[in-house]
Amino acid sequence: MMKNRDNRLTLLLLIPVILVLIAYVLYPSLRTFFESLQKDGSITFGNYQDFFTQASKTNLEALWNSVYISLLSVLASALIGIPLAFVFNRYDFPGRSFFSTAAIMPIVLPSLVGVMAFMFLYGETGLVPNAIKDLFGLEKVPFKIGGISGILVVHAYTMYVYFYMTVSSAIHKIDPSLEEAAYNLGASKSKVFWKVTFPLLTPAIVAASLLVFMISMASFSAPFLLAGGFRVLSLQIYFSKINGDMEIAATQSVILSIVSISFLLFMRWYQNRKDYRMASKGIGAHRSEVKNPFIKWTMVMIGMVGVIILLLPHFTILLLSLVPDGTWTWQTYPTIFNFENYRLLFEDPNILKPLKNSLLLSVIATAGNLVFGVLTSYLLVKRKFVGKSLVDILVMIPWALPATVIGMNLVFAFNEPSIFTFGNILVGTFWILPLAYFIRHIPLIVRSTNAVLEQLDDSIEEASRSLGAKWFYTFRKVILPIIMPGVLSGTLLAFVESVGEFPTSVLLYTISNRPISIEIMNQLRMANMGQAAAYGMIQIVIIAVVLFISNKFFGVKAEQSLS
Amino acid sequence: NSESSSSKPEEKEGKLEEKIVIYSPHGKDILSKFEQQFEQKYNIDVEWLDMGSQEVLDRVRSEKNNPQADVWWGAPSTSFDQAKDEGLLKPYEPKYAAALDEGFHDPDWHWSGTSQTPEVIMYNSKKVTKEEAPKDWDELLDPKWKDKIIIRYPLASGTMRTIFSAMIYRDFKNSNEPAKGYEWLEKLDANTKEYSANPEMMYSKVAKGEGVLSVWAMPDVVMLKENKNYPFEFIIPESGTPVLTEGIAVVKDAPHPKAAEAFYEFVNTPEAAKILAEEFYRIPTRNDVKDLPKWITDTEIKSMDIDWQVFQKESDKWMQHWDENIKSGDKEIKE
Amino acid sequence: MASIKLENVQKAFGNVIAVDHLDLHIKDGEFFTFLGPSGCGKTTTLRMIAGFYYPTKGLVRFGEKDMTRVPPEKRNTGMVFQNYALFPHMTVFENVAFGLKVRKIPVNEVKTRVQDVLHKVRLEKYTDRQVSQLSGGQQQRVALARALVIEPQILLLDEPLSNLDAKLRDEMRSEILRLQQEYKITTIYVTHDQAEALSMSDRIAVFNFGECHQVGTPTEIYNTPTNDFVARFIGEINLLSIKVDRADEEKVHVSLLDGSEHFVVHNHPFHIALEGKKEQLALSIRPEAIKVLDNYMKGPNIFKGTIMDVEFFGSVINLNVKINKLVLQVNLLNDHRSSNFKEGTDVYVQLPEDQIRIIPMVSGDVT
Amino acid sequence: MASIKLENVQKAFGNVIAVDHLDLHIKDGEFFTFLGPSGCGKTTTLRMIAGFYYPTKGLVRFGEKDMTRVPPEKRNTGMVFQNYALFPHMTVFENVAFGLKVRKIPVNEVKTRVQDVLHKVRLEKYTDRQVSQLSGGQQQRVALARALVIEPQILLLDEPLSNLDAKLRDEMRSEILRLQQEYKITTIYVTHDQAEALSMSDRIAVFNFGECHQVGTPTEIYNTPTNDFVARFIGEINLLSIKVDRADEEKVHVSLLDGSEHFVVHNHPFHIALEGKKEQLALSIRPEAIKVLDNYMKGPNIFKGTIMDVEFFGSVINLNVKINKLVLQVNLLNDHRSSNFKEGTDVYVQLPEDQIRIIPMVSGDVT
Ligand SMILES: Nc1ncnc2c1ncn2[C@@H]1O[C@H](COP(=O)(O)OP(=O)(O)OP(=O)(O)O)[C@@H](O)[C@H]1O
Ligand SMILES: Nc1ncnc2c1ncn2[C@@H]1O[C@H](COP(=O)(O)OP(=O)(O)OP(=O)(O)O)[C@@H](O)[C@H]1O
Ligand SMILES: [Mg+2]
Ligand SMILES: [Mg+2]
Repeated sequence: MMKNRDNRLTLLLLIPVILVLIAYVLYPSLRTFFESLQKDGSITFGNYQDFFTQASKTNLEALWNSVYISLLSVLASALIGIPLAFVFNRYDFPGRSFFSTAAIMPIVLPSLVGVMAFMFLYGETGLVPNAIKDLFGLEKVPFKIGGISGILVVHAYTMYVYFYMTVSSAIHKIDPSLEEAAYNLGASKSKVFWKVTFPLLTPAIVAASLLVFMISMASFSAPFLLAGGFRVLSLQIYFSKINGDMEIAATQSVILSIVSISFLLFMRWYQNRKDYRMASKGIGAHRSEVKNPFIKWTMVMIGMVGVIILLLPHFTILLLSLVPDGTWTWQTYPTIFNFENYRLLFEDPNILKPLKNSLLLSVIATAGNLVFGVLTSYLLVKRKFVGKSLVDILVMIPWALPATVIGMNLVFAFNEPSIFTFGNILVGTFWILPLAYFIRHIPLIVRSTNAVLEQLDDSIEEASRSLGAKWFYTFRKVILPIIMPGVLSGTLLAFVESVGEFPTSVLLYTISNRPISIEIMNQLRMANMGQAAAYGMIQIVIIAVVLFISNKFFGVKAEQSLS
Repeated sequence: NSESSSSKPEEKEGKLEEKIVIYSPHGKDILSKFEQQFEQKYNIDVEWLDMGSQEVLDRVRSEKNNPQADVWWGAPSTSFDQAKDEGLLKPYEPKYAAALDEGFHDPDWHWSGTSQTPEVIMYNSKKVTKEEAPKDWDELLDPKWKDKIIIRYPLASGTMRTIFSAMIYRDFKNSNEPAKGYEWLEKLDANTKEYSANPEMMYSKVAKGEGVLSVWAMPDVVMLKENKNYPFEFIIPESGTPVLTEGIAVVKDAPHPKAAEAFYEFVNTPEAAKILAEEFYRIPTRNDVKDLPKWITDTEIKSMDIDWQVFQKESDKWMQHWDENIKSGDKEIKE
Repeated sequence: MASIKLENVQKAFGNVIAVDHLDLHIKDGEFFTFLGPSGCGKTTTLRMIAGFYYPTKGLVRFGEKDMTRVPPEKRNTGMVFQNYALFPHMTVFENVAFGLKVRKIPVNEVKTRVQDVLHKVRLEKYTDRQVSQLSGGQQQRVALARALVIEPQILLLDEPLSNLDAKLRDEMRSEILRLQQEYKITTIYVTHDQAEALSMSDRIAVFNFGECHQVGTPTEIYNTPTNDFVARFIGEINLLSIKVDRADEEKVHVSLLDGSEHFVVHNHPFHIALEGKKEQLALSIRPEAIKVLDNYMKGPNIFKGTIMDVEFFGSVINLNVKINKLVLQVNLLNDHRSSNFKEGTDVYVQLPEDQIRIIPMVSGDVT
Repeated sequence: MASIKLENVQKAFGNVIAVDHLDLHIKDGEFFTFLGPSGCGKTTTLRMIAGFYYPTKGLVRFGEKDMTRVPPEKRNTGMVFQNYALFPHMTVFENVAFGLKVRKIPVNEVKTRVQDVLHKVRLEKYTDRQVSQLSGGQQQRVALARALVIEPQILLLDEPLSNLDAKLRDEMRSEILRLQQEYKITTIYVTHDQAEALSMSDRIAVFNFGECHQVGTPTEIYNTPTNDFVARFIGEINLLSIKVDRADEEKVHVSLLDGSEHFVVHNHPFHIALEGKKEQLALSIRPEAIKVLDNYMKGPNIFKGTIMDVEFFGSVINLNVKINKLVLQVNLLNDHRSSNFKEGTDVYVQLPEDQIRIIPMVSGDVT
């Protein structure tokens, strides 16, 4: 029931959101769709028919593989991310804040170098299997990753962070008296977790599942490097494109998006069956002091071991960066370590340019994301309007489409003047990259903000407004500070992802804005693994510094709103 | 800047622009070197973007309405042919036209060759002796190499596409039927342990002995061996090998056409070709380059006779067939 | 300006109708109370006045101005929410200061005004606490302070004192009243405490199932309820289903439905409420109006009975007296006589003619 | 087994001491009430018994068993939280059924028991609602039902009826009592409503500032408070600062501090509470114990005064009578006599000797 003024406010807020979505999401995506309808110069659904009736069934096989790998990735990421979020947010122990920051580190792994680090670690000739082999005098390496298991390991490793972060911020928002009530009714720890805490985290888990499912569907680097001949849809798209079959690539992209969006709709339906707003009377945030020391310390141990495993790839990159190129080719273990790679890098007077570019681009894009994402999320969660589902879908499209497709869309849409760019050609200019990052990461902030907003009791906003605060003031002073932890976690993710973004960057970067990931790629292409790793290290350090600073900031905020 | 460039005495064809943009997959080392030398000579600001050749094509295509690049330096001739067909290139006949053999340039001069890349069989010299190593393509099918061959995933690689297509083409040129070639590839697939997603993985795996054989482009193998200490050696197949021509082209509607032409000329002077050969292991296309390094003069390359037009027309179809019907998907899944 | 009119207001949630056919006129500066059982629509009505719900039908006016669709922040109302709705990320001070800061009051004044109101709600010591570190009653007082400090034109209080003890409630009550009278704030008060309602209000509206049964001053409501629901809801009452035997100018003679026990009532509108043609009638009398006689006396409405049980309520004791088949509740002061009343004792009770009221029965079989 | 002992318990939050020096022994099957002003530590104590807080010092025992560090789910207590703590993602039914499902009760029995208890709290119609769609009072009843349905050994009720109207509160009260007696559940009840506390409890503990001032049966607490804080907190009371003039075997003679107005009190522990050597003493008398005489009579403790104001509280009226410099509060039943009492009327009041109690003053300057 929304009429007049409130209606108008909703509309007012909705207009910019819709405009942005239409201009930068819908319009470019439609181009892909039209592309998919082209066949032999006429407009038909023939490509779709081919997709499903193709004799060799490769597309169907790829589709099926993508779906089940994505589902498994969601599962695996959840299994790592949720427990870690619990350990680090519910238990206090020495070094907790360090470990909880370290747990975000997988996200800072530069995508290509990261996957290669995995190969160096766990591949057939990798450090870990060989170390075990040599240590125990085995005949053959005990295990290695590759194929599906490899993809899954890498996905779980890089994507659990979505669970970790969204769940972390949602845990803080749960009124502890709800869990107390459950304990009081005689529920065991696991009952309380499964029947109360976990369901209350549904918005967060749904958000994370969506994000992970969609990136897995669209994931490129991991299947590309690890799968060899194993077919997944995102690779099919890439190869179709390489082969010059743009219409087929478009068709495959559309189908991939449809699958992802169906998942979105399913999750939305699932979540909307229940209500997750804490409607307790008063603020019941007494921290429960119930702690079992035994459980606590086992959890802590698991957490610490987990973090060490999580950081191994980073150490591998560090290791690679310290090994001069050409001294670790056929040897099982490297023998020479020095700073040669760094020296070579820093001899280049332009070394800092890509770093600066990346940071600048990410700041611009993330700032845009923050404003747009929070606004959109607020509309989606707290306002009623017609066509909400549509907005929700539009928001998720940039995540449902593979990054390269997004890049292509942008190229198609903006290599000619259009009203959305005020008559400018964007392709080939500086602004195309921030725009691309912005579009790519819309879903990230919207989703993570949704998760916390979903839990916010409406009467808080009402109280503020009845005290005379205008909507905007209320939003700034009341809603925003309360949901800030969730928003920040999304923002951080978006920022970090932007700094390392590769697939769209490679299509769109120009001389004036060449980002760091391109630089890494170029080093790799020249077989300068060491220098690529050194560059990767620089990227990791920069992101880590940003994370550290904001985690401090984030931690302080969180303390204030909770204790 | 404009005064200084006009003051250059050797400029006869009028004023050059003060800047030039180059798209090239040649890598930082080569590009920096030529940037430096070119800037010194012409006092023109050189900017380059270093990216894979497929990406250059994509990008030139996407910038069609608003070209950013002047020169596209480095890509197999097939890519240039494709770009030419899409109307992305501007014809330019260089002054050294006479020094190029027939096959080393586009008939309409949309591109011209700067170096030649023979494809070779490469092996791990720590694990395989020169005697053991296969001497020709067909020896790769020997069952003794089962699970010893690592191949760069062909769909995304110009080099690999060329090799695979050449294998089909061997029979196709007579029979006009790819069936025999497919059969050959099927047998190769049976011996292949893994398809690597990128060259780096392939290098690393062959070097560490996960596999011991591969097929690849000669200059890269030489470069790895000489500069990066990889335990690689190569063999040029006795029956002949496809030799790719790497070229250079001027982008259509380039913003700095004059400078582009200057650069075009500059990187294929005999001096430049010599530097490329000596420092970067590239075999020149010009027939008037003197004092080439020993490894070039010593190697005898038997070039396979290929009609690149047919190649370009058919290879997409062949590769698709390979992808959908020959490549065994379960191979890599097994642990 | 701050009179409030609700005109034929209805509010439905899906197919649940929370409020229906509501016509109310709350005068400027009035202290008006909503009274009614849990779930009868009090909060919903309040929220429509505050602007958080839009009525499904009908109009809300402040003065003559139609406010039905004006957003909450333009209504200048202060509200205490039933669930407090404190801002969890702010301290006590910041919570209370919020409304003042919105109004761009200078910092110094904010400070003194907040200190002032916190002193009034006895929270001066808790100024810098996070609200999550307060007890339930303390939180409720923060909510109250936050609404009072802005001295709004209209004050909407949804059970603002429910979690406070009697002493503090008294103090808060006087504070609210003082403020209300000093600034002539139109106040709507929701409470479930009748004593509170009766002692504070200028007028009271009694709700049930989303409908308003009676509006009137406390004495009107207490002494002349329009029907058995209101009578039962406010205070204790003895209700006996009766039929009218005969009526003359001065008296009405009634008896129980089975014809036993005769009663005489003054024939005066004050004692006979017959709205419309109601089938069922009841004789009503408050327990404290029934007299327990020390000795037997002759007269109308005097009956002999036996004490069934005695309940002790501090200053008052409560007897259940059985008269044949009837049981009457009788309240007495806990004074020197009270020790005489034990279970099983025989007593004489009198139902004074001028304390009885005949009213229609509207609720079915309320216990 | 379900007796509860708190032994010298203290609970500090940082440097805030919420509960201190607490020794309580709650007997098996007892209905025990915590009474005290807002913020005095009632909820904190309850939470220590439920196991949500560990005492900073001291022990909690159930029977003889030390439960101080036993986790809450092992304590078999049922608790109604002051803030309800309903599970937002469950319907009313699911909320109530939660405790039963945890106990692995068969589905059919769960169903009947939940229906049953929902009927008792009058929510049978709301079984499938989401809790966010309930009114405040309805939510509170869900919380109550959820705690009752598991029939725990120990029931902890933190202001479980604060948002209900008087009628419903009465019903819920009897329901709680019935259950408590039927299953001999040890019950601890926190309330701010003294009438409730007095009528329901076996024993009451009165708290202030984290300390327990008195433990006793309702009549003990009401009639023989140990100090002025308890006296003031429970019910209304007139307190006059006095000094003792002289005492003989039968009577004690006291007068106001300035020597004016003399009073005579029975010399009996029931009337004289002198714990320790307290400097300041007060004469206390309940307003309802003061008699307003129809005619002048001679006798001790009879004074002439003027009615200053009259307040109307439903069944009771409240007079403030000025006697020279003193003001006494007097409560009377609202009966036929009440119309005689108007502002300004002169009356004679008697403070019966056997209704006066002399107690020490412990609170500073409570209003
Ligand atoms: N987490 C906390 N940190 C600091 N102080 C606290 C905390 N919880 C409670 N207190 C303080 O401890 C005291 C006792 O609180 P408690 O909740 O037990 O009061 P209560 O008797 O239940 O009051 P009410 O009737 O208002 O609910 C209060 O003064 C309160 O401010
Ligand atoms: N969002 C909602 N959806 C559906 N029904 C609702 C909703 N909010 C309230 N109701 C129903 O409307 C009726 C009136 O609710 P309201 O909150 O106004 O009651 P109330 O008079 O304030 O009761 P209480 O004294 O218990 O707070 C109740 O029966 C309640 O269940
Ligand atoms: Mg309500
Ligand atoms: Mg409390």
